[in-house]
Amino acid sequence: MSRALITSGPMGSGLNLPAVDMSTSIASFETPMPVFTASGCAAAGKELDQFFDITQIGGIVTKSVMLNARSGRATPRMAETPSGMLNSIGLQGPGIDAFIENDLAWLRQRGARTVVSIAGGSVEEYGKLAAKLRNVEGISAIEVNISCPNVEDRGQVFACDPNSASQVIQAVKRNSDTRVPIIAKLSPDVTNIVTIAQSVERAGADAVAVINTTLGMVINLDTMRPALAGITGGLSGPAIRPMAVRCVWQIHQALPDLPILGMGGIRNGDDALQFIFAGASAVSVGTVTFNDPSAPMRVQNELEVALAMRGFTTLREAIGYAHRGPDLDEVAEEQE
Amino acid sequence: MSRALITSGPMGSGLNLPAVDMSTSIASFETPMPVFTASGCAAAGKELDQFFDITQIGGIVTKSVMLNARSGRATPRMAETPSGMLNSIGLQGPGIDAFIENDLAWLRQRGARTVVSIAGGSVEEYGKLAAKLRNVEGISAIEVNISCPNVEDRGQVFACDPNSASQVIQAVKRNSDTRVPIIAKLSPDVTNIVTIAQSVERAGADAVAVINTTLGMVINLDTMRPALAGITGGLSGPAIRPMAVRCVWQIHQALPDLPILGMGGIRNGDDALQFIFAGASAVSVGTVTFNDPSAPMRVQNELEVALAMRGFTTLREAIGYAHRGPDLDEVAEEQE
Amino acid sequence: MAPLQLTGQVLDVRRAGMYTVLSLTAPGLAERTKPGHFLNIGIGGDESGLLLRRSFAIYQAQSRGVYGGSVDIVVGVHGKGTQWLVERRRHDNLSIVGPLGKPFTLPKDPANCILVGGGYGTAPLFMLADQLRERGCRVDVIAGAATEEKLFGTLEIKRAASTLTVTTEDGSMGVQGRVTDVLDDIITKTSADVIYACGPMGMLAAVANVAAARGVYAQCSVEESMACGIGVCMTCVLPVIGDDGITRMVRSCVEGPVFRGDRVRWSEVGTVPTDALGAPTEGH
Amino acid sequence: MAPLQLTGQVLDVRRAGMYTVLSLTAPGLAERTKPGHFLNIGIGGDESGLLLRRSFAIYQAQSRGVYGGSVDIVVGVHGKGTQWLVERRRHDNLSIVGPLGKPFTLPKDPANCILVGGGYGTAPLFMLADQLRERGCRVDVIAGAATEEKLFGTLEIKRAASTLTVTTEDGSMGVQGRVTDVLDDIITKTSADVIYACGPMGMLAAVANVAAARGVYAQCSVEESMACGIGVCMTCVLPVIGDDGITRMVRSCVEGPVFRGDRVRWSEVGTVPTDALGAPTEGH
Ligand SMILES: Cc1cc2nc3c(=O)[nH]c(=O)nc-3n(C[C@H](O)[C@H](O)[C@H](O)COP(=O)(O)OP(=O)(O)OC[C@H]3O[C@@H](n4cnc5c(N)ncnc54)[C@H](O)[C@@H]3O)c2cc1C
Ligand SMILES: Cc1cc2nc3c(=O)[nH]c(=O)nc-3n(C[C@H](O)[C@H](O)[C@H](O)COP(=O)(O)OP(=O)(O)OC[C@H]3O[C@@H](n4cnc5c(N)ncnc54)[C@H](O)[C@@H]3O)c2cc1C
Ligand SMILES: Cc1cc2nc3c(=O)[nH]c(=O)nc-3n(C[C@H](O)[C@H](O)[C@H](O)COP(=O)(O)O)c2cc1C
Ligand SMILES: Cc1cc2nc3c(=O)[nH]c(=O)nc-3n(C[C@H](O)[C@H](O)[C@H](O)COP(=O)(O)O)c2cc1C
Ligand code: FES
Ligand code: FES
Repeated sequence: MSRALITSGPMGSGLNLPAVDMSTSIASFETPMPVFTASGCAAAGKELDQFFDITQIGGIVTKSVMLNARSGRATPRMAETPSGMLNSIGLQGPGIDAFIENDLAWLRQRGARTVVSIAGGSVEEYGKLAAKLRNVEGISAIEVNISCPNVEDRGQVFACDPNSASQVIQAVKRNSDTRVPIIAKLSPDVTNIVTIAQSVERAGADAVAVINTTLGMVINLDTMRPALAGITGGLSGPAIRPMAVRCVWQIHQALPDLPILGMGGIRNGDDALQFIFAGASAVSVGTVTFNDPSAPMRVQNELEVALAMRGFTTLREAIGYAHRGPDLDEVAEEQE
Repeated sequence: MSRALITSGPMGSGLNLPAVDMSTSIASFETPMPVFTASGCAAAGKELDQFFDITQIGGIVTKSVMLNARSGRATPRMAETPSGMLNSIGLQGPGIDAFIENDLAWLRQRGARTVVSIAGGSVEEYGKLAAKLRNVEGISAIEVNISCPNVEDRGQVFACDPNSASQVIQAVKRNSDTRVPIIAKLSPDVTNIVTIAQSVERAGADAVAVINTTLGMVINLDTMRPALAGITGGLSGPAIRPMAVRCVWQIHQALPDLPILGMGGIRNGDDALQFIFAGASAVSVGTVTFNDPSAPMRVQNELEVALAMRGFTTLREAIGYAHRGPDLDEVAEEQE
Repeated sequence: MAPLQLTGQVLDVRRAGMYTVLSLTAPGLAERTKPGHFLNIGIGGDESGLLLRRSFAIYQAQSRGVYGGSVDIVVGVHGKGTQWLVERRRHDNLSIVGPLGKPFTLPKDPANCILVGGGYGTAPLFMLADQLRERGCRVDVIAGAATEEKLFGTLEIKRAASTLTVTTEDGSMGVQGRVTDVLDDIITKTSADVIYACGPMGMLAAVANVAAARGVYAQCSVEESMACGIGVCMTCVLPVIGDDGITRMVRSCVEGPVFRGDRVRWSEVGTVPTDALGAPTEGH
Repeated sequence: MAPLQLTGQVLDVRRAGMYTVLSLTAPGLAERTKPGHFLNIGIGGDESGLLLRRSFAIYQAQSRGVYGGSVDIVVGVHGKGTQWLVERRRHDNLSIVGPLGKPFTLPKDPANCILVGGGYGTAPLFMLADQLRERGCRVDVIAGAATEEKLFGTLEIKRAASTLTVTTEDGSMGVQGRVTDVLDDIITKTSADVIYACGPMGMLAAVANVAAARGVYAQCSVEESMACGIGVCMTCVLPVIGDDGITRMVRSCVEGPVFRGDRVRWSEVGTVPTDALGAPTEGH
């Protein structure tokens, strides 16, 4: 790689920096831009389109949709926590048919790249969902949410067991268009996330999305009971970023050819760059969107400046850069 | 429980509140006060004694000590993260003999209740450590750190495998004074923490300490490599509090008779009360001590006020209170 | 019109009883504001551990003036975020998103309106009262709270109202009791056509019940915990009956906060009614 | 004497080139301060996402005066915490812990002393220079930085020094080069007995080397990342040779930040030397 290191300082404000080729790919899905929304943090894109042009970012990852309409859980569904939040939405949504008819149609017409996230209560449901999407136009990739800790049936966290995880991926693969890459979304709540990544890769996943929320809980000190109606909820936001970067690093280390969509607490371009350096090919911005509705666009712009300041001319060169061997000058130093 | 609910407000400032009996126990260890330091966040008490009287809190949990002196890891050993930090100390310490001779002797002479934390690289080492402590005076309990993700040998995270975890506890039990309770300190980095709690209980643990740090990582954007010399580190502080409360809740739910020493991001009395309501019998204050060197004392005082304001006259009544069945008025409401 | 995201400057901070009124520059926002809109404010800057914005009803909106547009909000200290907010000083910057939500619907023809505010819930009723009177409506106001100090703006709102009735639960001001203790009478006296209400959930439920019993059309502005305020997170839902008669868990930030009183299933707020669309079925 | 934990008020904020000098009330702290002590400041209040305190050398300490004791620190903006700090205004409160660390050791008898400061590393040298002169020592100062703007206090420190030599790497002020380019000469000219140094690790290593080569006793104040600053966390260690000749990983916050130049294993800072006490053995 040839790079002229532009150090930060007075000119580090983004002025006069060369443009960076931000294109990247998640398996066969080629995208000109690397920053996506995160499932469940952008609905189906329409609301965010009021704050920035959603066709200018990598794309919209839609809220995980199930086969049938779902009311979700009772409220309270959220609690704020230090540098993060808990949620327990319970996958509220219109069901796949209404989703295709309304949300997906709108996204297609709007010209936004779309990653459809699906969630099921059984291997069969995942298969059916994939089949429903089979001949639908305008889907860049399918993200398979096998890790949501919020589903009503607590036994069913597919992402926590290598076998169930791979069964789901197989069912989705079998039933979906081979040209549409399948991204398995993993949970950090496992003893060894690499094992899960390996098993979904073997089952046919073309990429992984890392990480979903981690299970947490808050006690409401007025009611002296759990703050969420769902008792536990998913922890997200900057609080979990170090955990997410670690998961991306571990998976990229073990499976350097498996594309990773990285996420977890990304707040700015520097945060996004950590994920890229750790091995992510693209990133999603989730919870921070609640703080800043234009966050995905802003993060993408900041990421470009951050790359340019470090002399990168393409995003692709930066993917996994933190895993490189010792730099030449470091080697020289050691030999002294 | 008879309690007169004193609501917060002008008099919620701690004025005119009745004193609360703060005594509690961790298995056979009876303590008049429920707030402890956390291992690795208080050295062996001497430095904090400059900021508050360490005999006034529950006690000091000392930095995990190994059989031999250990240099720990190279620096950088820490990175700040949103509402938390990563550390990768690598269990630097003087070794058990020097620890007993100097640190423990000082603590005994100072009159502080002391929980000795031990860590080993093998089951055998744990056994030897327990044996070394066998006839030493002034030990209120032994905390067995089976969950530190920072040990040099990465394969050896005992806490992540029910078998290794119980082997360690058995070795410690076999070699230690039966009057000194054994607290197994668990890692949250497992698929199911209840399984681990069950296995250490079966192996003879008298209590569990929940939670140790969770594995995280930060990339330094100047060097474009991991920020810590140890690559990954343990994430601690308020960021992980919801995860910690969830672990305490799950274990207390499954094993209501197993005493829990709760910790993870406790910053104030309200935070401590969350742990107590979730099922902890006592709590440790760790990382926040770096922000506020008198935090353990302050948290204990605030916890007493928080209990009194809610009408509790003893801490013991509050342990696990969030698990109670519906209140009478709620039942009435539902029947309407 | 789409909400704006902007940085506003604190123009003025003044105490009003228990509350703090903040005036903020907000170019473009005032022009878009209708009575019942709210805005979202970021707490504590980029390194704050408090990630979520806090929501406040827009109390006043001045689209002209030296500052090229400003808005006022009324803040009651509840927890850490509102505490931080009332500590702001003149010239501090605040991150603002708004106007948000569906505002109150105004009657096309002159009508007799009762405005009911609980606590700081009177805040959005000022602009509403003004606009109703501009349309030739009669406006009667009821302001209620637990105690006198928790009332907001009772002196000022008098000007825009034909009558003002104050209720406090402890009798420290006005009639001792709740707003619903006087509502029935005032409906009769004023031959009310519409009731507008803003305040705690319990009050809204009670008002909606009285309105229903009397056959008066009611609009209630609810307050649910919101993570995003812009419709993307699904945390702020409550069970609402649609035009088709089907109950859905509906986002109060974009489909509310103002709802028709007879459409919200008040007694089931906080639950998912078993007949709601997509409600968990037995054995699931 | 034990460090204090207290809330100080910002008395004054003034720019000094690239740096910001903060004066803080700190009753009791000034009296305890010796040259080389540092203090720790909390960033952003109870809800801040920045949990760790930031460390600053004590630049001035006034034990008397209208405010019953105050201290000054010199802040260079490095990241988020220092940025927040320089945005403070008069009357803001700050949480302070100090004085911390082992200060410089002063010679018992009058001696010829060279004080070397890199960048804001001159800050703790002001008090040191004053106290050395009170003891009849000769004080010569070398202040170095990459460029003129990164120097601190060169005008003021002249007063306390027999000579001041400035070096900048870009030649924008004084001699072009590094402090060690002039040190050797000044040792000769002043027949120096002791060198005191504070600045970046690389500079300290170079100064310690020159001092060792010339047989001059050196004390260096190091700057390591610190989580606690009070000796309880073990994050701030570096390899230091003890009186017994054994190298240990030593806490720079309580056993430093001032170390004897010949005791720190400068080239191995950031590593654990294989002969350090308890260093990992082969195959472990
Ligand atoms: C549409 C709408 C309009 C509002 N208008 C006003 C107003 O005009 N004046 C006023 O003083 N308050 C108003 N509130 C309530 C105000 O938003 C809360 O008091 C505030 O969010 C509490 O934040 P906190 O940090 O002080 O409390 P905390 O309890 O520390 O907040 C923790 C979290 O819970 C949320 N939360 C807590 N209480 C409420 C609540 N009552 N409503 C919504 N979210 C809550 C917070 O937003 C935050 O995310 C309004 C709320 C909504 C939804
Ligand atoms: C004993 C001592 C004395 C110091 N004296 C001064 C002084 O007089 N004036 C001055 O401007 N600075 C001084 N520093 C450095 C100052 O502490 C750092 O610049 C500051 O901590 C950086 O914080 P930040 O939030 O701006 O940077 P960030 O990079 O955002 O900080 C992230 C974390 O790394 C730590 N960190 C980063 N850089 C340093 C560093 N150089 N040294 C220690 N910790 C660091 C921070 O404390 C924080 O925990 C001193 C440091 C030490 C240890
Ligand atoms: C309110 C909320 C709802 C979410 N819903 C989903 C979901 O439906 N499907 C999914 O795969 N992830 C869901 N997530 C997880 C996010 O997509 C993301 O993986 C996680 O929050 C970490 O990223 P963040 O910290 O940037 O939010 C949700 C997160 C939040 C906060
Ligand atoms: C710097 C540091 C060192 C630690 N060292 C140890 C240790 O030696 N043994 C141990 O069991 N836990 C250790 N811990 C974990 C804490 O005891 C505690 O379990 C964890 O940090 C969560 O609590 P907290 O968020 O209050 O810090 C350490 C934590 C930190 C931050
Ligand atoms: S608050 Fe997010 S959808 Fe309403
Ligand atoms: S900074 Fe914690 S021991 Fe030195």
